[in-house]
Amino acid sequence: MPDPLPTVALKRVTIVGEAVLETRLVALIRAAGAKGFTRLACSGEGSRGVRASDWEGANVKLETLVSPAVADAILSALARDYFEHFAVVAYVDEVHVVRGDKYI
Amino acid sequence: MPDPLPTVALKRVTIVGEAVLETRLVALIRAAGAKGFTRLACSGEGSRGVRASDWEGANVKLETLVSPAVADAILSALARDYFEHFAVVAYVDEVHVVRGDKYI
Amino acid sequence: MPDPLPTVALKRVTIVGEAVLETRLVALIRAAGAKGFTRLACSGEGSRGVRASDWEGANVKLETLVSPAVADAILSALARDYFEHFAVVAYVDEVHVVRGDKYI
Amino acid sequence: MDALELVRLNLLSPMVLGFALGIVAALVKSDVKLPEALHSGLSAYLLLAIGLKGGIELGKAPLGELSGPLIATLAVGLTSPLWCFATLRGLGKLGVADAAAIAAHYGSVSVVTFTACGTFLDAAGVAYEGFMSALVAFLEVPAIIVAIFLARRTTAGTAHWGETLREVVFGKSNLLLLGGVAIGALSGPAAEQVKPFFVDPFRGALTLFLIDMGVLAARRLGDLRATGGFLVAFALLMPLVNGAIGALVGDLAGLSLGGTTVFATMVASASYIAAPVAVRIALPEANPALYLTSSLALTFPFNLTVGIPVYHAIARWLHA
Amino acid sequence: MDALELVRLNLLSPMVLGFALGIVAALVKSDVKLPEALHSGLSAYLLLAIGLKGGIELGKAPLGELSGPLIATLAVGLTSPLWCFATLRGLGKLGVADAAAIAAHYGSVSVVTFTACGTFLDAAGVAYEGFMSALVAFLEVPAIIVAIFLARRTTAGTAHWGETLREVVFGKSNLLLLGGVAIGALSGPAAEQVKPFFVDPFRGALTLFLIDMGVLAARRLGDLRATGGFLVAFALLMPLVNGAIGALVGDLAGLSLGGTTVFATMVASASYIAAPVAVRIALPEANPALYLTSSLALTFPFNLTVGIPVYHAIARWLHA
Amino acid sequence: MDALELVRLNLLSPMVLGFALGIVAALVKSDVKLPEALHSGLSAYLLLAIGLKGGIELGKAPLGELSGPLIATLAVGLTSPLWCFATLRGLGKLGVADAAAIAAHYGSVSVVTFTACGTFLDAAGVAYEGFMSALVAFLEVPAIIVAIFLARRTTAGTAHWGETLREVVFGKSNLLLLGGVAIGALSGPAAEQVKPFFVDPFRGALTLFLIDMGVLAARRLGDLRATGGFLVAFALLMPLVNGAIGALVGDLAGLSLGGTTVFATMVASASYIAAPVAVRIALPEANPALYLTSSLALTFPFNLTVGIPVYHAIARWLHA
Ligand SMILES: Nc1ncnc2c1ncn2[C@@H]1O[C@H](COP(=O)(O)O)[C@@H](O)[C@H]1O
Ligand SMILES: Nc1ncnc2c1ncn2[C@@H]1O[C@H](COP(=O)(O)O)[C@@H](O)[C@H]1O
Ligand SMILES: Nc1ncnc2c1ncn2[C@@H]1O[C@H](COP(=O)(O)O)[C@@H](O)[C@H]1O
Ligand code: NA
Ligand code: NA
Ligand code: NA
Repeated sequence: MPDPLPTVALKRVTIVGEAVLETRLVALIRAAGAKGFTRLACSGEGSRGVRASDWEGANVKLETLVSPAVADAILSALARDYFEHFAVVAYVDEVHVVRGDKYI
Repeated sequence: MPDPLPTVALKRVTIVGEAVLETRLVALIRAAGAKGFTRLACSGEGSRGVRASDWEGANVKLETLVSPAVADAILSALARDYFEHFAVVAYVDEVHVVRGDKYI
Repeated sequence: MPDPLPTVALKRVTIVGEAVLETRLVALIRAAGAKGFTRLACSGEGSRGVRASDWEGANVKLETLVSPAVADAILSALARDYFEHFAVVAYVDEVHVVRGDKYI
Repeated sequence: MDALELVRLNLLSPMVLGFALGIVAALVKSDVKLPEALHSGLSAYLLLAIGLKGGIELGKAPLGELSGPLIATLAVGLTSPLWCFATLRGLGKLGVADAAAIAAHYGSVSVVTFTACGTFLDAAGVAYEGFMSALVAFLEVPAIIVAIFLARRTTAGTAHWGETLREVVFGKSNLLLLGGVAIGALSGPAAEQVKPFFVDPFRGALTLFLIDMGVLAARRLGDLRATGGFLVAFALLMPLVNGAIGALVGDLAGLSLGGTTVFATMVASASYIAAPVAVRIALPEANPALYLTSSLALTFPFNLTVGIPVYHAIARWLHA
Repeated sequence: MDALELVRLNLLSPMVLGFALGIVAALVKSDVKLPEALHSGLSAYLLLAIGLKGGIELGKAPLGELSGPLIATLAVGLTSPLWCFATLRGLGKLGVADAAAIAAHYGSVSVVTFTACGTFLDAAGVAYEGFMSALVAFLEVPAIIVAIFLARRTTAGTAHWGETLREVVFGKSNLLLLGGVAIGALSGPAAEQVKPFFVDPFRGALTLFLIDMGVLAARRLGDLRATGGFLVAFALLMPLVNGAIGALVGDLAGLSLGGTTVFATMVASASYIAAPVAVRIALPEANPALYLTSSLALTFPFNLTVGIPVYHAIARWLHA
Repeated sequence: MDALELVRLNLLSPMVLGFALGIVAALVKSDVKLPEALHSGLSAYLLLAIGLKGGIELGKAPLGELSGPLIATLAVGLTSPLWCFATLRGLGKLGVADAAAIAAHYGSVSVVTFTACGTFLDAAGVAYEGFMSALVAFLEVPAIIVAIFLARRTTAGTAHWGETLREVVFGKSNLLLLGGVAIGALSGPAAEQVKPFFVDPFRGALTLFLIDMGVLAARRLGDLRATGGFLVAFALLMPLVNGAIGALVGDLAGLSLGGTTVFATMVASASYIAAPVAVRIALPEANPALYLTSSLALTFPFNLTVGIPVYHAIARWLHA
């Protein structure tokens, strides 16, 4: 078996929000300094349960691998612009990324 | 840079199961005390590899942010009702959720 | 409340890559010793941003629950065959799996 | 054809029956909802097809004939959100954001209701101006802009006007509608080539779409409790007021009996495709449960079943 | 037309060739599978269209003509799971759950096989009662209920009967089929409006769908090893038995030559849309590899290629 | 019909207008892109339909008539990547992998461009050999193989030849095209049954697809900077060279005026469905921005608007 590959511990920020916000959330992530992101279509239910339009595609899930500082910047921007009026969930965990230095 | 946002450590329970079970799994999660969930369409292969019906949409992935007690309740209910006969995978990890108190 | 279910700590390897690679990545995972995997359609942007073909379905996300040794084997094989020329992101974290011994 | 026969004709059309099937399916919790991708594709198809049909006729119509209806459309589009807003604020005591959001929906237009009206008239054998669907695009947009402006006037506006405008004008539904008009008008006789796709199967595709709309409408019914009595009354009476005004204006603008019916229906209908998206972004503090439930779960079925024959009756009375 | 010519006609129809294309594609590992959303949408379209055609004819048929075939349908639907179950238990030595699960599939009906039979008869120029597709809905449901009851009688039942019943009756496929029947029957001549969508392109859409079915069937072929020799024999012989019984009963019920052929095909066919979902939930201890492989990978292609002409031959012999 | 009229006819066809609509939509950042699943389903439909039409005609054509065009197709498919590769290496100074990748695209064929040409000729009232679409499949594959071979000859090959070959030949687009040909040729007169699905609505479906292609092409425009001046020139001039050669060879092979135009268009067009997938896997070190941008964002619109009428003019000149 080969030597284990070196990995870098990074923050993974996950945002689940209304699909109408997609373009804006992506812009927010980029502005906060993220180098990339992965986007998944999803749906869900929460305490609020209101959607702008059922046929705009329910929810979107964005995942981005970033440094701790960028993670904070993303969450702060989210809190400022979206948490009051929009159905947005955001959380952070840590993952070990191969070639992780590419993403910071 | 702004102060880091306060986050709450919560359990994220992930369930991957046959799509025919979707309504039932959602009901189970709700009954166990979860406040919300996110649903993703997916497919997969495992050791068993039997599906009720290929055109019922393969698998479904449910993710729910909950307290440790609710996480245990979900897993126990799953074990009781589904693990014997159905293709269901379930696991738990911890994530740091913004406005996390909303979900417990 | 029932006793918490015993869980097994396993590695979850996540690979996000170009959809044209799907069959090959699945074969790689299998060859490295994974017992199963879950596949999600996704899209994304990164530093590179080149896709073989927009209508081949953007990206694919593969998640597999494995032992640490198999996780290393997967990452090494990825690094050898795909990291140079393809848009592939891979990372590892730890999750607590119910009936986890099934997957190792 | 007498009035009752017309109502029967409308209620037992495949489209209305399809809508009913969707409602029934949702009520018995049967999952007949089309996959997201198909709903969205079908919606794009319908918008394009409606535009295309309008565009083909537009290409044939003398420009002079158009000016009257076009002015009427813009006039109604710019003013109807005002009287809706006033009613919602004055009688309904709703907050500014909610009132403006609802006014945007009722000032704008429901493309599917419009289409159902055309199908109704075809079945009843009543002719109408072919260019009407080109007018839909001109009624869809202004009301949304006016209503958002009404709210922003009074609330602390972080809204970027340019962006809002861009989003409404270049929104998916408007662009497909206008794009269809352009393709139809420019391609002239060559448009015949695409009729077996965009024209012949149109009503069947609409029937399928309406099954899905029925499911969505039924799902909203649960929110009726949150809506409150006033809004239920508003959602069922405002269309009649707007329809009567629309019939009057359409008649004055020189439209035929059929054209007047279509115009009245357009004015009476409430948007649930373009408006919700624009409003969600521009007026996030408005409660979607209010504007979606009233337009989709109440006004839409009301117009589909009762409204259209009523507006036709009004138009006939005006033309008599 | 002689027998060989009929077989040739069937094998070289675009639908059967489409199915073959799907199998070939899967065998050479070419990914021609339609996206999930399209498969499901196409399936909804086919069910609605079949129902609609049946409904239009139902609206025209005198009720008296219907009673015989309807009784025959219910009779077969209630009894055929019994003899299938007995065979599987007695000869095949299968467990209760597996035997009941398979009996549910063979007692129920394959909508696509039914449709392929109609297409075959059209091509052969043989008329059949237009209301047959309305009967499909009545054959689809009872068998599943009976079979599940057979299993629950003996196994420790945590099954909620009400829920199981609700799910089968209001299942997607049944609801769309019945919904189509209702729309067709109620809308009367107005149904003409939707024919360019639901009737004219139907066979082409079915061809596309069958390519997909071919892929799915071929993927199941790998499970044949798990199936065992008895089940392979069952999957190829039971349809012949059921088809012969169906032809006899259909003939007795007063159906025409074409109607008898269709009825025989219905009885001979095995469900792979409604039954698997219901059985998976109600009899989770049954092995899906057994019931899916036999119905989808064996019986379906068998009926599609060989079965239909054979049932037609039996019907002709009975009518001679 | 004079040349200008033909250009106008082409530019104002619903298909080209649809493509323009897609470009406009992308430029104003309106999200009219079809969902992934629909794009892929529509693409499968078009490939099948094209094959089917070709197959129906193939079934009627005497084999002797076919041999000339078939040999011509194979000859061009095997040699055109060579001269493209030489140009890209010699004049463009591109690396081996990039040059081979681009040569694979320009040697292969764009099914949509091919189809647009057929539509153009139909509108212009010019007949062409019906079996042409069967030839598309034979032009699509060889060029890709030859080009990959060119690269592998010189670079350290970890390529598995068998696998590459299998993937190109059994690739989705090739299999659907050939499958359609087979279904059309084998089912003979029974193919009539599926024409209301595969033939009549074809051009409308193509119009919808081209809106989507417009969006995709416009998105690639941003990559033009990376492409460099030489590749822009190549993408606009090479089609003219290839088109002229194609016209000459098609004429020599005994094709009619219309058939020569179609053949020239096939040779002039560049693949963006089959080739990118094969090349991405077999030549991963080639830069997708180069081959995708040139074939999709430059050559495709060029051929669609200017190229087709030009190739027709050349064909007319040769046939005069
Ligand atoms: N407890 C939770 N766990 C996972 N996802 C959630 C949870 N609550 C909300 N969500 C997701 O966030 C979206 C909006 O939630 P809400 O703002 O509560 O309506 C839902 O549609 C879900 O996709
Ligand atoms: N080791 C694994 N890692 C990730 N997902 C898995 C794994 N094993 C099974 N799954 C998922 O669980 C589903 C059912 O697995 P099984 O019960 O083993 O057939 C599969 O279709 C996969 O989506
Ligand atoms: N920082 C990131 N976080 C999450 N996903 C990423 C990130 N960077 C790249 N990706 C994903 O990896 C794919 C390829 O990235 P790249 O190789 O940088 O073009 C993208 O399309 C994304 O789906
Ligand atoms: Na209105
Ligand atoms: Na049966
Ligand atoms: Na070419």
